[in-house]
Amino acid sequence: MAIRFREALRTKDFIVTAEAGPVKGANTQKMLEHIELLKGRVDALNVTDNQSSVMRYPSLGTCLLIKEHGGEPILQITCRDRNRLAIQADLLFAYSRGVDNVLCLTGDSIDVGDHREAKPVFDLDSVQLIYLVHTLNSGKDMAGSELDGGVDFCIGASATPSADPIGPQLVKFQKKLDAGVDFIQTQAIYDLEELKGFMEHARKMDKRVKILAGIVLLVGAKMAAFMNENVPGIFVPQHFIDELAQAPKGTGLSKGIEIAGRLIREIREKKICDGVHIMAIGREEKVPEILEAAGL
Amino acid sequence: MQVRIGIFICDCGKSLSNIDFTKVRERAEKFQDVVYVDLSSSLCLEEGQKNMLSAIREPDINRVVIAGCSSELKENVFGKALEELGLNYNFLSLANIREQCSWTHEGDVTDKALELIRMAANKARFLQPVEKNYIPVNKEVLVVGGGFSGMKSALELSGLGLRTTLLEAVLGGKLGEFESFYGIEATPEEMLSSMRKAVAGDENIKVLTSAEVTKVEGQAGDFTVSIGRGEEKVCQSFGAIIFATGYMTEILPQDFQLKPDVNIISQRKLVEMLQAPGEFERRPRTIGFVLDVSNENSRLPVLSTLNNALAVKKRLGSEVYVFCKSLKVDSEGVEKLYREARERGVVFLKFEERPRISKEDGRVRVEARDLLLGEEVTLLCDFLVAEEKVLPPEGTEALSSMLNIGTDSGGFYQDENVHLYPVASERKGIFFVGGCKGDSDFTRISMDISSAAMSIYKLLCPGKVMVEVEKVKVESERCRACLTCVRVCPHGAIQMVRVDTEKEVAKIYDLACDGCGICAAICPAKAIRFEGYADEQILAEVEAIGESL
Amino acid sequence: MIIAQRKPLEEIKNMLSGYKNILVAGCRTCVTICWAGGEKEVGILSSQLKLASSGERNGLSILEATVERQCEKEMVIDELGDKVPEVEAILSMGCGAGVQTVADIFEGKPVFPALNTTFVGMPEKEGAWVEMCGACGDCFLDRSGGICPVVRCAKGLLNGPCGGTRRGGKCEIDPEKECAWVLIYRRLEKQGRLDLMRKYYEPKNYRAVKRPGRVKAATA
Amino acid sequence: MNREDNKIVAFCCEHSAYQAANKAGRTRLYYPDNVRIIRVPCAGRVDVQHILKAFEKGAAGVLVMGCQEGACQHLTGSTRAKERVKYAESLLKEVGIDGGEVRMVNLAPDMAQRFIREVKEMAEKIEGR
Repeated sequence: MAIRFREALRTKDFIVTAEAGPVKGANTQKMLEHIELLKGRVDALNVTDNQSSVMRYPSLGTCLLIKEHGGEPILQITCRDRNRLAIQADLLFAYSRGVDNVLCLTGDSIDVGDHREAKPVFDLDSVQLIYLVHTLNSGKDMAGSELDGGVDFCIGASATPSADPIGPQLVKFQKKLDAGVDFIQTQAIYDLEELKGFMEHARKMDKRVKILAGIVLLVGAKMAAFMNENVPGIFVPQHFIDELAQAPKGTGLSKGIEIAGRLIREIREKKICDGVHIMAIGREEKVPEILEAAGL
Repeated sequence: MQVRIGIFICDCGKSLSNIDFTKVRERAEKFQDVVYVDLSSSLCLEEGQKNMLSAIREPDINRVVIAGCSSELKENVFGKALEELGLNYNFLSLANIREQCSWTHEGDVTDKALELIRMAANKARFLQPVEKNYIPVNKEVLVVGGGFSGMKSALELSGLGLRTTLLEAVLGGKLGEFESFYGIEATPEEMLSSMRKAVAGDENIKVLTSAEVTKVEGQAGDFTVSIGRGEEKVCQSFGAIIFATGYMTEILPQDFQLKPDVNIISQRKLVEMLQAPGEFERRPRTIGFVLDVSNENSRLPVLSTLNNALAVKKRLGSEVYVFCKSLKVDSEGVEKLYREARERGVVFLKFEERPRISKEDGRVRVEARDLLLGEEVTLLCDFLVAEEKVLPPEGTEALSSMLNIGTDSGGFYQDENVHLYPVASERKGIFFVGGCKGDSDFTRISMDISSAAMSIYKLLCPGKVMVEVEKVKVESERCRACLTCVRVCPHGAIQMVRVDTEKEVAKIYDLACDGCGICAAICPAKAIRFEGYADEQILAEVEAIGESL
Repeated sequence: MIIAQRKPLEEIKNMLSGYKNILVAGCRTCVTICWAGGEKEVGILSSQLKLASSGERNGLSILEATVERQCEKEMVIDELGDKVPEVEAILSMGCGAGVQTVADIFEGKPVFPALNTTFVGMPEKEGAWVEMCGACGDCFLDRSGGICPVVRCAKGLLNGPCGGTRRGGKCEIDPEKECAWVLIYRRLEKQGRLDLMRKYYEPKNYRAVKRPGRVKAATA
Repeated sequence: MNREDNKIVAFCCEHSAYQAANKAGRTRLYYPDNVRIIRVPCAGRVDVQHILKAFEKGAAGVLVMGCQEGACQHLTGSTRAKERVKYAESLLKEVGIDGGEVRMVNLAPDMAQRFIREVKEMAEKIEGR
């Protein structure tokens, strides 16, 4: 049984989490393979919630699978698909089944997904969601009624260090810290200078919180350029795109793994932040190779 | 009042052989509301018109259709004739059966001629009277800008007997930048001081220094201008406004990579040095000029470069090099100036890519590939006179949006429609002269000034102007005050006003309106009626096509 | 001001199939100002309908009228009262409120919408309009420097911006659209009131206006 | 008028197209006689409704003829007319008239040949239909 993520946060000096993306369907076979492969090698496994607003097997479902197979899941909740009643109900259910790590996200907009005519909810935003989890932790629901059986969640949030302009993001980040979070998993990082700059601001705001740098695996130059245009919050600098373009045919993926490894190694050696969150979107099986490339 | 149409057909001295006029006459009588049809063969001649006029008197015809040639004279000649008969001049509708029918189609065109006449007759049924009236105009003129152009405009206007108010922060403007003028003995300094004396001595001109325009309201003949002088605010009415706000120059740092330090100077600085030779520690052996780096190739920098290069040659005799991509010599006398500069030994070097400029032990090093020699040229000179980019004065943008007048791509006042409005702006009563109109030279500027003064004289001197009252009219009860017409009018002739019903509606100023009808077409509430081309009149012509003859 | 846009003719023709004489009713207020349903547009739509049916045996016969303000019963009755009996169906070019006012008054005849009412907005330039207010019933503008995040932020966040902002402060859903929260940040920064943005805002009361909303003047 | 007469309604700006038509006549150049010229003060006076009404009343083709865009006496007249012709074209497309039966033409006052070519082209187009 993996140690609880909350323990890992307290004890380990370099935390590694990875992302398990659910499938678009009810066949859990592939997910189970990823869980078996990764559960022992990372401190916790995030499960995305309809990532990029594309409908998939629910995040809570996959978390239960991870729990059943002895892994340590992090439940990701977005405010796009559920209003405050549904979110509170899901949190109670998750906790009752042992899932007690939650990443509070605003969520991508409906327009970038595959159900573009759906009615977006956004009853809450990420900061309000963090306060909501705290309210539940204190034994009450948002309407102020007592809970029969309380909860105790380890709360996480995200941040965008490479945002331009950075000012508004820092204001938002400060609000999240004021709300109280145990860990931060940032959006994709490719420019370590930007990360350092962000960390300076972050450390001024809060010494304690554990910040994990988001590493998105690049598969090829075309995919990197595509992500720049269409995936919110990701900005791949041109020099990485060129590096990928120069890589000989068919070796784009291994070049991507090498880049990811290099980034992680540098973050670790220079102690830029407290760990990494590896997002190998759709290529969870490559995470072990990335870890090796990073010397972990 | 029952419409009674009289149709007068002219067969142009029986020359329109492919039209059967008897058939035309017969059929025309049956057209709706037609009470009289007459055939003549010389409506453009004196006696042709006389019997037409007498014919109109009898069966009290109140709409006249004339079918014949397309000469413009017909409109005002017959318009006046109708007025003499007590009919409104607008009750006239024309059918062009000569150039647009008989002469331009083969074979018999009687049916087309008939159809054109019926179109004109059908339109005539909807014509409404249009009154003409005099509008008083204020004979005071405002000139903004005290440079060469401003002062010359004020002097020219006062010469025509018009009282002028001249606004400026300081009298002088850009002339000081020229050391001397080729072909003009007086130095710029002398010209300016003589003009200042003339302006001061002229009781027709009132000068307001350190003053600027804060607001302009109203239209031609009656502009209300609020002028700010420090905290003091003055509001005054003028009949017309001339803007002579000059231009600004700026050395483009990126063109010269180096900050303009001691050795890179502006034309003005060079002129100051020439006028006080003591400035130089030692006589400069070589002086370089750089021109047309930002490929705008405007005239003023060329003028100042050539004049000043010649002055350096004459005064200091030092080596003079001019690096240029192209030299615009199309202004008056500049060809001669260029030739004399060459004869005096000024060397012109033609470059394609921008010259590389660097410093070398206190002097300026210029390297460029000379196109004619076909090889690299390096030059060390004591001073490099940098090219200055000609820019519109500050506040141009604010002023042009306040006046609702366009500026061209370079930001200067309406240089783009220079062949339509060489001097006047698109708004009647507002004129632009001098540097603020972009790139020009002194002969052009002087011509602009006198023609602006003359058109203002023509507009204001009689003290009143005849206008067609409400030919293009906003029907206030239909107007939704949606501002579309105000924004669309190319002549800024429409403004919002509060009418008796306390409701704010659009109002078209007859004197400023140029009669294009863009507003009438775009009005979403169909509240603007253009008499003579109203919707029902245009549709009447369309409906008349193809009716069974 | 209410902004609307004309439906494509195909859609309108399908609605009118089976009806031969139609009343096209415009409105002289909001939809005139936004060039969608004023008297001019009534004329244009009528011409289109006549042209479309000119091929058929007995083509459409169309009556045209424009009500002063189509959401006022008296004005609708005054303008359309005598024309409705002569037609089989009414094609209203008013906003949604106009269509339903006409439908409530003339219950005997089908009333069809010719426009899609889009939003409460203002002109960006002549002929183009942008959404500014979502009529949420609990105005937030005092806390956002006069820029409404409920409508101008794609996700309606009160504690913005989201993590998806693009480089240069553009919105996640459209590289041309400014991120509302970046605009709010810049304006509040300019006014030296950034503390307003730093403050945490509780989840919004989305039922401030019980839909469908009803407002009664105190003295009504 | 009914569609079979193949009549062309030409809204001609008095500053340019109307003069070009007169010049064509003065120089005795021939062009098809099914065109009917309606004089307007500026191409900007022609509205979408005039174009649609012309078709409604049976015109087979409509020409909106104004000054060249840079030389419009009223600066934006021709540009606005071009926009309206484009809008009219989309409206006509919705009713099945999409063979280019409406067209914006920019002329200078002396372009008689160009005027004639435009009229001929439109005449052939509607004949060919």
